[in-house]
Amino acid sequence: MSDNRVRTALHWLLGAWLVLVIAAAFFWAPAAAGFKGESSRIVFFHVPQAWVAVLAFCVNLIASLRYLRTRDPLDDARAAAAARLGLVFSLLATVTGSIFAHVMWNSFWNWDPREISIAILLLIYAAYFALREAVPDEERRASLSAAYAILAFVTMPFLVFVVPRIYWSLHPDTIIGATGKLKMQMDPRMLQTLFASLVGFTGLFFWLYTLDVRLARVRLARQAREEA
Amino acid sequence: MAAVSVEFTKVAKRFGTRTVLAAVSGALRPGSVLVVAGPNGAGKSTLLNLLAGVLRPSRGEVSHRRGGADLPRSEWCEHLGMASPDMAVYEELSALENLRFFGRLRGHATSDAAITALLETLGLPAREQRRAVGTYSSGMKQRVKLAQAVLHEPAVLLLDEPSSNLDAAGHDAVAGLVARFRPLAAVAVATNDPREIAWGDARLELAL
Amino acid sequence: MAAVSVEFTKVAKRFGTRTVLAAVSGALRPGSVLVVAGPNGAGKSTLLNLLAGVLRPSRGEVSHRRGGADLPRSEWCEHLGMASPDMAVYEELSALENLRFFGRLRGHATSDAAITALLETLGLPAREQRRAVGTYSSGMKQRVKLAQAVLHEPAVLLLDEPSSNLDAAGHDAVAGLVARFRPLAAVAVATNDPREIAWGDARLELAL
Amino acid sequence: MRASSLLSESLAVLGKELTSEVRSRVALNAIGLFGITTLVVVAYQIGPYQIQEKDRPYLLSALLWVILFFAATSGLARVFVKEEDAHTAKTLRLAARPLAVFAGKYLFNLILLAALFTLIVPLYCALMGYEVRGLAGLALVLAAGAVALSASSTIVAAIISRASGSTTLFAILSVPLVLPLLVMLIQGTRAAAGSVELAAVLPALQGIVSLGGALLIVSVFLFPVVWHE
Amino acid sequence: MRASSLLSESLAVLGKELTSEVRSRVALNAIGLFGITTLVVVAYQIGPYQIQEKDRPYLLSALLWVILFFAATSGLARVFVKEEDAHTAKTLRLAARPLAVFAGKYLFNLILLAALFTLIVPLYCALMGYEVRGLAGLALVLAAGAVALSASSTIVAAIISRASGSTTLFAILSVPLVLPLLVMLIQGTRAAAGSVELAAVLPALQGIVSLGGALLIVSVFLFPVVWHE
Ligand code: HEM
Ligand SMILES: Nc1ncnc2c1ncn2[C@@H]1O[C@H](COP(=O)(O)OP(=O)(O)OP(=O)(O)O)[C@@H](O)[C@H]1O
Ligand SMILES: Nc1ncnc2c1ncn2[C@@H]1O[C@H](COP(=O)(O)OP(=O)(O)OP(=O)(O)O)[C@@H](O)[C@H]1O
Ligand SMILES: [Mg+2]
Ligand SMILES: [Mg+2]
Repeated sequence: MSDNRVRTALHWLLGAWLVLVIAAAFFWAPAAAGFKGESSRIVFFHVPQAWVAVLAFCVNLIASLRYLRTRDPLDDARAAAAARLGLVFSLLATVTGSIFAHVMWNSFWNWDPREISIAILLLIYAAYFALREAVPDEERRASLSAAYAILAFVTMPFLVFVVPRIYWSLHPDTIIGATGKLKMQMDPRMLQTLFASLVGFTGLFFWLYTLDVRLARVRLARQAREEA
Repeated sequence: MAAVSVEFTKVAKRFGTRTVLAAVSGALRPGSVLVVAGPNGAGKSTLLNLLAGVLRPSRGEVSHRRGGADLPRSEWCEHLGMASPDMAVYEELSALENLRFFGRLRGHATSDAAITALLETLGLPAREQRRAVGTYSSGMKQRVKLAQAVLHEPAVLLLDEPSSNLDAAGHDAVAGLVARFRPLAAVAVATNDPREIAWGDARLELAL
Repeated sequence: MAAVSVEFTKVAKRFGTRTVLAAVSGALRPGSVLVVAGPNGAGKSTLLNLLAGVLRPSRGEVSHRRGGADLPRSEWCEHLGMASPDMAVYEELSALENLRFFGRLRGHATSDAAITALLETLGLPAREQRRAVGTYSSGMKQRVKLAQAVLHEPAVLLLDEPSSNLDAAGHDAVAGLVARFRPLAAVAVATNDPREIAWGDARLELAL
Repeated sequence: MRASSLLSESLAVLGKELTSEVRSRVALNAIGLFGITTLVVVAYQIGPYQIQEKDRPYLLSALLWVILFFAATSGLARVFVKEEDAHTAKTLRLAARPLAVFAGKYLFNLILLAALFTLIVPLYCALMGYEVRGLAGLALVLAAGAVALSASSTIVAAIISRASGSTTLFAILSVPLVLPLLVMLIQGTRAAAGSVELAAVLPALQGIVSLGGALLIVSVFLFPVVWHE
Repeated sequence: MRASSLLSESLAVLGKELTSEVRSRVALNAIGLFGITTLVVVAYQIGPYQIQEKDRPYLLSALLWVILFFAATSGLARVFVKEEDAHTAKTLRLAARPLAVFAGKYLFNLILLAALFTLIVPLYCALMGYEVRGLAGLALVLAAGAVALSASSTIVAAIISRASGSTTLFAILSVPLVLPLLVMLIQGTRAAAGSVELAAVLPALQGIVSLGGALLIVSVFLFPVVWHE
């Protein structure tokens, strides 16, 4: 009972926090210099989405590793829930980034290293679910997708750290400067908003994640009851 | 041949929401033959797969024990032999090549002469042994499968419908095989054939 | 059901340099059951494949005749039914879907109720019929294969080891099937099972 | 009577293929995903900006067809091999007339290809910055290409399934058949990209349609031979 | 004792694979031919003269690896799927330790890849007019690439064999794993092409070897999970 009350309170807190973040993004933080018009405001949503996509990938890895140890169907459900959210958020980050890129650089897609890493993350999530779809048996589906998630994670550091370095060296005539993204002109108020948004999106992720896991728990419990 | 026994206690197997086996217990002990009987779909093959470790029980426990200690999983393949309708040997290799391969895999060095002799006792004449298994008749394939199961003198022998597709001589050869392994190995035979029920010292009757 | 008979005269089959059948003659006539017997590897399945037109004889002739005239090849599939150990149905489809498909292919419109009834007489209960065949036990698969062979009421029915993998009830169901087709169709049964030899009006014993 | 029953039998085969694919769930979305990943590899490695402005019309049309061909190859080959692998080929052979089998499998391949094309082509144009001016011309070329490619794929898939089949062998056998086709398709695509006029694609289209038609007709006659030993 | 018997068991698996492949005629030359035909399509359509002088080092190395990767895909994927198709997987599972199976299949894929590389790379260089100055560097890059690619192919092949596997799924699963590898391989190849010095390929080689090593080690640990359920 009190557990439920804490949960309800947290939900309200999260909702209020996100409303504040949205308000701050549009009315409190200034538009960054060097961006066209008000376009910089998308950063407050774009960056947290990309962060959540990466976070989901890590949660998925941990749940997968745990599944292989415990063989608990709930751990598989955790991995799947994280991957589902990861898919959604990497899609959102790609779309917002793409809109942003269109405004800033007049092109939706530029093969920028960040675009590539998020695209690969999308492909990994898509592959993960393609694999799950292809295995009807539940236990086998769980262990195969756990194995794949671990394998995919091994390649991630190379994507994030090694490949961009090489890639840039191949592109002397890049569209964006080699200094990378526009980190520099961050007004303190912008930084605060961005940080608040990061916290808010992380909270949103965990809320959705626990919802999905609770749903899975109910489903598994009902299954167990039906057998008995 | 080490003495290995297999114990299964309250083993249950579900596929999705279907319960195929509900809390079956028993044991395979060296020197005895367990016949697993029951109508089609009763779960005989499922039980054998659980004993072989090919399937994982949904509940309950299967343990392979040698001299009071658990047999480590990495050694199961040396001590277990199995033949079943859903296992095949390599169709592009000959019977001889197949058995050479399976012998080597199990670290059981077997001379070609010994393989040939084994296949002959199972009723596959030497002149047929160097032809690709893909060209064999259904009964000839079954004999190669059986040879694969017993080549390494396993301590636990699991036979699922061992005389399917076999003629009368083949049936006798299987009976001979069971008699040969009875003294030392733990044998389980899953069968639909009333004649084979008599082979067992113990009998486990599964119901639908 | 049209009356079709199959005559084979001096049929021989070689694979490479091996002669498997040397000049076998006989006939399948409506109203009678031919049992093809002989040890494993004698050529029973090969003969049935020749009669079905799946294999071409090396020498000799196989003719399908209806009312004095040759049955055109394009109509064989409507009038022929066959089950054998090397034929499978689609594992990703259910029994019902498989039979719907084979019925439609043969231009033989069959209601779901009729399919369900047929499978039930063969011993596959209705509640199992909507599950993918890949999850069936060996005996359940065999029942679906048999249903596939007889669904379109063929005039020529070729059964190769029809009761392999079946339990006692299944064996009786096959006997019932043969009895049902005996009056009108031309039936051939290739078998290793001594109990099935009695089903034949005629018997063809192949030797190795 | 005969023709209508042939149609119904072909549709039965097509229906079975579709359910099977959907059931094994490596279905259409997988072939699409495969196309996309291929596209990403190529686009990422070669990218739109690597190619000089003046090389674009030529290179981009060639690359598009190489990708489509790869994606098609890996999916279509299985259509008969899987019957042999699963030992259902003999059952099917005894139950259906060869023409119905061929027609059903052909239609299935055609549907797969059409789905692949509608998915990949727009994406390719967007990712690689490929501007096609004659959309109607492109659509015609793609349609004719699908008809021809699936004819050649279907018959070659049947051939290799009989020779202890493998997807690899399929690719080998189909390339000599497909090479002239690909050349004409590339030409046609390039023509469509360069001009709004339908007339621009006509020469290539004629070639594609006649080669595709020839392949289809020959396949229909060849198929019973391949199918029955 | 244990280690030497593991070696002998792995070699037994490798030997079986080699005989089987030669027997079923999907042999080494088949995978090679696939590479060659692909190469012909690309060389014929894109050719050496379509590419501007200054783009060559980059485009040619990228194209080479795209071809090699796709040629490899169709061959390497079958290594476990064929066991499931033929119902021999259960027999093998009961007879061999997982590590021996993985090692044998890995070595087999490595041999296939090595054969493919020795066949395609010289041909590609000749057909496309690709001049490589650091041959030793190229050889090192190719060797490291084969080791890494066959690790990822073998484990992915094992995964898809337990799903309702197809080549399509294979490509979908392996592309994200292999993409960073491909980027490094392309970079290494370009470095080798540009300079006689071995040092030029070192940075790329380090990346390839470490990713390849990581994939191999993780695969060895994951394989038993994939293989036994
Ligand atoms: C299709 C277009 C885009 C995609 C897919 C994309 C993707 C990403 C990803 C994945 C990240 C997280 C990177 C990490 O955590 O290391 C990120 C961060 C970021 N993006 Fe984008 N992005 C796109 C366009 C843009 C554009 C046009 C801008 C601004 C000009 C931009 C500004 C930023 C900033 C400021 C960050 C955070 C700073 C940082 O982590 O270094 N993005 N983006
Ligand atoms: N992978 C699976 N998924 C779902 N159901 C399965 C699976 N494997 C087996 N079953 C079901 O479990 C039941 C028992 O199957 P099993 O093969 O053990 O029977 P059996 O006693 O060996 O029968 P038979 O005598 O016909 O071989 C059957 O109803 C079968 O359909
Ligand atoms: N495609 C083939 N190539 C070579 N030999 C073959 C081929 N098919 C069958 N044979 C051989 O022909 C002989 C007869 O085979 P067949 O399958 O007809 O025997 P059968 O009487 O049905 O035996 P069983 O009772 O074991 O089913 C066997 O020796 C078999 O090896
Ligand atoms: Mg069984
Ligand atoms: Mg036979």
